[in-house]
Amino acid sequence: MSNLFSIAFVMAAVAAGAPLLFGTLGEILTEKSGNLNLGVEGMMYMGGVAGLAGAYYYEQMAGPAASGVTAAVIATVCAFLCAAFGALLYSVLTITLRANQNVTGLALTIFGTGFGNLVGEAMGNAAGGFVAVSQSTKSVFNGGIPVLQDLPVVGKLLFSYNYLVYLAVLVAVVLSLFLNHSRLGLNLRSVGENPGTADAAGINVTAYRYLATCIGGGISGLGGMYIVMAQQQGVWVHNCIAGKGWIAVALVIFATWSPARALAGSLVFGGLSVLRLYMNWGGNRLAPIYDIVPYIATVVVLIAVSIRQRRESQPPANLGNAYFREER
Amino acid sequence: MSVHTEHREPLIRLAKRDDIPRAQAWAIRAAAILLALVTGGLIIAVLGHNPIQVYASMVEGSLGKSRVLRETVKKAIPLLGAAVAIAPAFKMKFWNIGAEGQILAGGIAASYFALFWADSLPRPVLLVVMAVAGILAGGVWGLIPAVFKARWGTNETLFTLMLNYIVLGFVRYLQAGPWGPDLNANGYPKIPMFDSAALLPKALGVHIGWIIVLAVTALMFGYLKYSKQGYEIAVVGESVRTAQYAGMNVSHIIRRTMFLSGGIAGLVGFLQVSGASGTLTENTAGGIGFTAITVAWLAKLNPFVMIAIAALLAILEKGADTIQTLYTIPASAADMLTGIVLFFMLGCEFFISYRLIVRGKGERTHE
Amino acid sequence: ACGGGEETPAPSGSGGGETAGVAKEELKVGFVHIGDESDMGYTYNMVQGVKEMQANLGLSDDQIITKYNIPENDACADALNDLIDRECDIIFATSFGFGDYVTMAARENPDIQFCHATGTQAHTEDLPNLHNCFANIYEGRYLAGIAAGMKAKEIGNPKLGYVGAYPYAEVISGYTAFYLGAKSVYPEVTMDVIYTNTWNDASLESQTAQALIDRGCGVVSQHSDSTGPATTAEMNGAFQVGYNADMTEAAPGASLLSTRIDWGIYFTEAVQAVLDGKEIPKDWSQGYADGAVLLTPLNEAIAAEGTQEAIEAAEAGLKDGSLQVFAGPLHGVSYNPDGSEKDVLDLAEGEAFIESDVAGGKTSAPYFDYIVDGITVVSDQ
Amino acid sequence: MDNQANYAIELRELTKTFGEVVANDKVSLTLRRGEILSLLGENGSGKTTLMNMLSGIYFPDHGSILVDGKEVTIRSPKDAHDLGIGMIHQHFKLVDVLTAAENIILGLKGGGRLDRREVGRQVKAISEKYGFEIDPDQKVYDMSVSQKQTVEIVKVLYRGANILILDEPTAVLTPQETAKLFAVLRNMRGDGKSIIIITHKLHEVMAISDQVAVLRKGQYIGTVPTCETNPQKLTEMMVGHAVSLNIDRPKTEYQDLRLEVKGLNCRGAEGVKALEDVSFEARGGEILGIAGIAGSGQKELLEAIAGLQKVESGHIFYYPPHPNSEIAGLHVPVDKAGEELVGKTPTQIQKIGVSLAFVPEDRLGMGLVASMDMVDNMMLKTYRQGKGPLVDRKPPRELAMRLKEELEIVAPSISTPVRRLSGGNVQKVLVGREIASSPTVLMTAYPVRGLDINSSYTIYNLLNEQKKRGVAVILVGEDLDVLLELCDRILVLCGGRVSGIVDAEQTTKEEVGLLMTHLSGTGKEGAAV
Ligand SMILES: Nc1ncnc2c1ncn2[C@@H]1O[C@H](COP(=O)(O)OP(=O)(O)OP(=O)(O)O)[C@@H](O)[C@H]1O
Ligand SMILES: Nc1ncnc2c1ncn2[C@@H]1O[C@H](COP(=O)(O)OP(=O)(O)OP(=O)(O)O)[C@@H](O)[C@H]1O
Ligand SMILES: [Mg+2]
Ligand SMILES: [Mg+2]
Repeated sequence: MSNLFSIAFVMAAVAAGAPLLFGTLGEILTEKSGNLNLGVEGMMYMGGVAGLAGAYYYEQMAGPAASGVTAAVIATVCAFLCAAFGALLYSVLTITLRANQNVTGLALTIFGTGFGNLVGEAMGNAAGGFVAVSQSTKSVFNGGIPVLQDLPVVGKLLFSYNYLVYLAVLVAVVLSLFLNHSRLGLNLRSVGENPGTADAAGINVTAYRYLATCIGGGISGLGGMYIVMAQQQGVWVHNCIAGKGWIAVALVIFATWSPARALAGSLVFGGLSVLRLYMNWGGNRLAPIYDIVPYIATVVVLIAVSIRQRRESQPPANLGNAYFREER
Repeated sequence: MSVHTEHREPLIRLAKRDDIPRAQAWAIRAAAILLALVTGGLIIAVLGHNPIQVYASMVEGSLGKSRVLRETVKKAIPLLGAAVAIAPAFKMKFWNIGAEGQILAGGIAASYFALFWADSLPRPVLLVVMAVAGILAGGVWGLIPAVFKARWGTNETLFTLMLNYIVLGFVRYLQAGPWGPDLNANGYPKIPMFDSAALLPKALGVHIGWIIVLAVTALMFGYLKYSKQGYEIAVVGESVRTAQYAGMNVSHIIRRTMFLSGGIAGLVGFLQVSGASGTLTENTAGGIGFTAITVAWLAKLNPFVMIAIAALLAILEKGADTIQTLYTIPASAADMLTGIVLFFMLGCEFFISYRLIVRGKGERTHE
Repeated sequence: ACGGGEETPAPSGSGGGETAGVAKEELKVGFVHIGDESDMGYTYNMVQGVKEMQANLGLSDDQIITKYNIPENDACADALNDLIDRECDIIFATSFGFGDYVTMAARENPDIQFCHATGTQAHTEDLPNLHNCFANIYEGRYLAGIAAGMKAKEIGNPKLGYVGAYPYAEVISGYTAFYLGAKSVYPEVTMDVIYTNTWNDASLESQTAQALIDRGCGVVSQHSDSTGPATTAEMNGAFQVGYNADMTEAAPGASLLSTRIDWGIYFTEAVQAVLDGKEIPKDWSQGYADGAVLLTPLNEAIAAEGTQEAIEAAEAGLKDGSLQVFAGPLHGVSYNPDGSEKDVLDLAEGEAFIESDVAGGKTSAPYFDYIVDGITVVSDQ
Repeated sequence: MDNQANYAIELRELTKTFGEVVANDKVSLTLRRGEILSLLGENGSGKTTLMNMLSGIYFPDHGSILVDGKEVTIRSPKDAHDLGIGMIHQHFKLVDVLTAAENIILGLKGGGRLDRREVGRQVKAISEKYGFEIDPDQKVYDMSVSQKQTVEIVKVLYRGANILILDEPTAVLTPQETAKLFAVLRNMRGDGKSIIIITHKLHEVMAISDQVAVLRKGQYIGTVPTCETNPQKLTEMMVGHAVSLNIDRPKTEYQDLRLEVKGLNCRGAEGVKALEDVSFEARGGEILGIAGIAGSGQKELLEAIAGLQKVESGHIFYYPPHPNSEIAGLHVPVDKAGEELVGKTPTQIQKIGVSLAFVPEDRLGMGLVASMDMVDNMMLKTYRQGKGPLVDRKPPRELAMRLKEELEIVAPSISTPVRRLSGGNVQKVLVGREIASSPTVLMTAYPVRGLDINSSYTIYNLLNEQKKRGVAVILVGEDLDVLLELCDRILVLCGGRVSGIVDAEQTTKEEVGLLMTHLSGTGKEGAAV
């Protein structure tokens, strides 16, 4: 029994951690370029609602011929593009128009939250109730890897998740390789560390920042789509992101800007967020205290990192600053 | 090796403007707000309403009557207070995005006295104790990241952000547990209303928080501009090394300033619980700490300009309530509208600081 | 007719007593909601009731003024003031936390009727124009519990799960009724309850449902609005009973049925009373027999055989009064928030706890807050 | 066209303005292949701006650039790279958290994968060719200034640059390091590369360059072959009129003991021993020079005296000025002769009259607040004066106006942010302020770093005036010629220890140079304990 519980707990932790992982990976990519985009929450809303809209309207158009896999692909692409559009707004304001990054990020969160809820609600109204996707689409966001998931123990533990979980892991691995073992990644890091230097080295700072921020935003948006399509199974629920974007921002710090550590960190944060549902310590009275554990953990890491002063685990040196070549 | 002769120069170049006439700067800002309203108007039109009518209702609903005006003022009070609280920290380049949490911390401390000491203290004493408790608690909540920043350079943006959620969780804990249901019938998670002795008196129909906040605003203006401490804050903000060289105790200044910043936010928390809602709720801060950052920033940290910006955002918010009621435009549309207005206001500052030079049309000041 | 304090005739809809009423064309009705329709739950259900009332009485759209998304703080007072300013004759406020502000407004505006759902202050404050209302949703829960019990029996899993919001009487009363309904058709059932400690967090509701299913629950229900538990159940091959909205569209493979309050009945009655210059009951509480509590259509495709019949039998009992939801033998304990025991309930066979009879039959809001045998509040073990 | 092809670079009437400032006014200039050209000019004369247009940092308003006889458009640093132009900026353009090799290949194409080993090999090859010492895997944050500069140069060479631009590369180097750099530059010239070097040190100009081009106030004055000119002539070209290049060493009446440092020990950042058993005296009415290779403890010594640096052990005694001297009784009187400064706060020390005009590498980073105007900068150390919580801006305003006039500070007004002033004027503001505090001890470090010759002399004169008033002047310098001419005595630091105190009139450059490295074998290690 306890064994079953622990497998179930790990699975719940993975499921809770996956949307955070997308949010975090996107934000890591963004921050590596020197942009501190606090609009993750907003972009997750945009990604979530666009993913649902993509799948739903595809099904409406295709009718009974609609394929779940196609719907999932369309949802993924739509979520990515819409959230990337949010990031593009942020980029235009902060990179081209040099607006303050903190403030712009907050504005993006306000905007994205409004956008997500408005569109989600409008879709529901148009459908006369819930927007719900077909069973075949749901099963894509629900199913694990055929055959492998039926293996004893490891099957459930490793192979029973939906494709987005594996996509998130893949993004983490690719991002890690990109940042640490590719020339483009090196260039990107230098843009975030010291844009003046990158510029003088012939790197197009603006292009890198735009691309990293928009792609990062798109990746974050997939986290929103995960919540809508996998967690809520294709139903728009008002205010469904409910602060996950902010936890993702916290997780970036917890992972000290490393995609590999973000992988582990999302599992920890995911686990913490469902912990009290599985291990009943301290009674319901302490539930709100459980909920703040991830934030406390983040603070602890933040302090530890600053005390240890390891150069490699510091935030990108130019995080939060606009760059203008002729400025001095 | 390629030779670049295709283009004489980039299509658009930028040049920094030194000084732009004030009137022109305000004209740009006005144009930006207008554009934001036009963009928002498109959304309103898509939702099937007449934008002009909707905007008129927003103004009407936020300023049109003395009662709504009072309510708008009530919304502006914490916004202005929190923006003023943030100002010294931002001036010091200490990116305190934790006003939200500091407001709540102040609210909690003030509530403690309102809930448990209302019987045993005379009203004026009670209110003063609540205010002081709010200031101290907010100050301490602001002091924590400052201590770490001063000692180890711990990133304060992220630290203060995290502290917001920690204190919010604590409010939930209080409301569902120790301060909540046992004082309240039925177990509903809500902290009871304060005794009337713990409520702030009103002046001109609005709780006297507005007077307090205006006074704090004026004091903050003077503090930043004319006081020795204000000067120290500016120097530390510019260069820590310079401050050290000038013999300033930088760690102390960072701590002192954040205590002040958090303390004012805590005072706002007190005003919220004692003046506005008469109790502590999860919504006591309700995003005010975040919105105040926009207020402070758009005002370029000038406390007096913050009055105008806070008023504008309060009008927007109150107006949004009104149109929800009148046209059943959902709250989410109002959020979008606010986002758009902020986008345009943030973006327009660029055109105040820089001018664009289109290829072949280079302005030449010296020939 | 109690509480008619004011004897002086008032021009329109004055508190208590019979008056001249209000001309239909001049009537204005105000609502203060904690959310908006998009929650697809509590407020959505309320708005359905508003529409029903509007249709029943033939009111035009601009006679109904609604404040959405009002938090439980001074914003509520502002919202009420706005409705008062717009000359509403009757104002409904729909969340418990609005109580203090409603009472204040009622005191200051004796000419306007205030109706507060789930509240408890009407009988403590004794203002002629302050009214409380709530339907006996526990009856609906009981019937829904029957559907759950039948399904549990069919799949041979006696363990039920319940996603609770807070340890609040309305919630406890609801899940106990649900449990008792299930037990009435499948005596072996037990039930695990996990609280989310929030009214609306879709992810947490899904995760809580998942945790319950991981604990072995085969049928789950909820005191929360989102479809999260429904879709989670569907994902896991489990089953679900919903609240406030028909969720079969969202999770056709799991959602058996939902129960909801038909607010249209009360809204119509109260507004009609204002039109007629009649008195609004101080504490309005109606149940299944009155049609104030409804079940959404049973999802025949997945429901256990005989479910409809079992529900109908119980319905008949509720209607003719032969069936009581909280009937003995029943043993339970209620707790203070600090975990200490507050009270013990020990009903013998033939005894019953009548929800709306507590406090001298004056209260509409649920009071039942005992954790009865067979129910486990997981986090408080 | 053919004859022009001799030129690696030809600039025609380049003009660049920043707002009101015409940084370059129709500058035309040529650089031959395989030659080293020195670019000379006063501060703010537009040298950096001109070079920045070549390297793609700025875009010209007017004019054209020809590379190898062909007209080109340089819109970005990348364009410049593609044309074989590499610039080593005054402020290093390196990413701290990356290694040398990573910095070198930054922004280059060459496969998606980052093959660190292959890059390391190529870097080694270049280093060997020109005689650099470089560890490709060392992180930049672990490097000394000259190592960083080496990385910059290798970076440019790795990119195949044929034309190198170095903006004040020697400002932060020791004489030894400078000599090494020049050897490398000569190697490169031998390899056919063309080089432009900016430096304010005329002896370096004479030593390294083939030609010297001079700018004055944004305008091109002319180019002369180095062999046909001398420092005096160059200075006149720069300034526009004759200048005396002799430094006074006035004799003073009183030479009383002012500071006595005894057995001072300090640890610098990262706990490394920075000062070891340092003892010396400083007298009123003299200029005590402090020489030493960079990082020998100069900074820590001055900061220890000013109360900014924690002292491990030892004493610093302060003696008030001679009662007959001009500056007697100006400051808070000390209780007893021999007041201990160790343990006092910087503010207390300032009150006694010990003033530190520290002019670090980054001039605006410590002594002044860049975004504030002259008025607010004047009160940096005195703002605490006066009762009450408010600052009194009247005295600083008056002081700012006085200084602007007396020191001929070129600034639109005293309310212009000092960031907008040119380097020389910034320096005048800083030193002027310190002098205005009527110090009894005036400490300055590198006061003329990056200053043109004219501004430098203004500063020297200011120091001499203080000396004549009876102030004890302590001057940390890097230019030995200047120290020898200006100072009365020179204290030489080596690895945190005093390796000698010599009479400036009696000693030679060689002797001081030897003392500077005297302990380098044993002393360095001792200091690192
Ligand atoms: N980015 C800029 N913005 C505004 N003005 C500038 C900028 N860069 C240079 N200037 C102006 O151009 C003039 C020339 O500056 P530049 O840095 O080229 O001088 P310089 O010859 O390199 O001086 P120094 O010898 O001190 O290095 C300055 O007086 C300054 O006013
Ligand atoms: N942001 C700015 N706006 C306008 N002018 C500026 C700005 N920054 C610098 N300048 C101008 O740049 C000129 C030179 O500045 P800079 O700091 O390069 O001095 P410098 O003489 O080059 O010093 P150094 O010799 O140390 O290089 C100043 O005259 C100033 O007017
Ligand atoms: Mg220069
Ligand atoms: Mg310069």
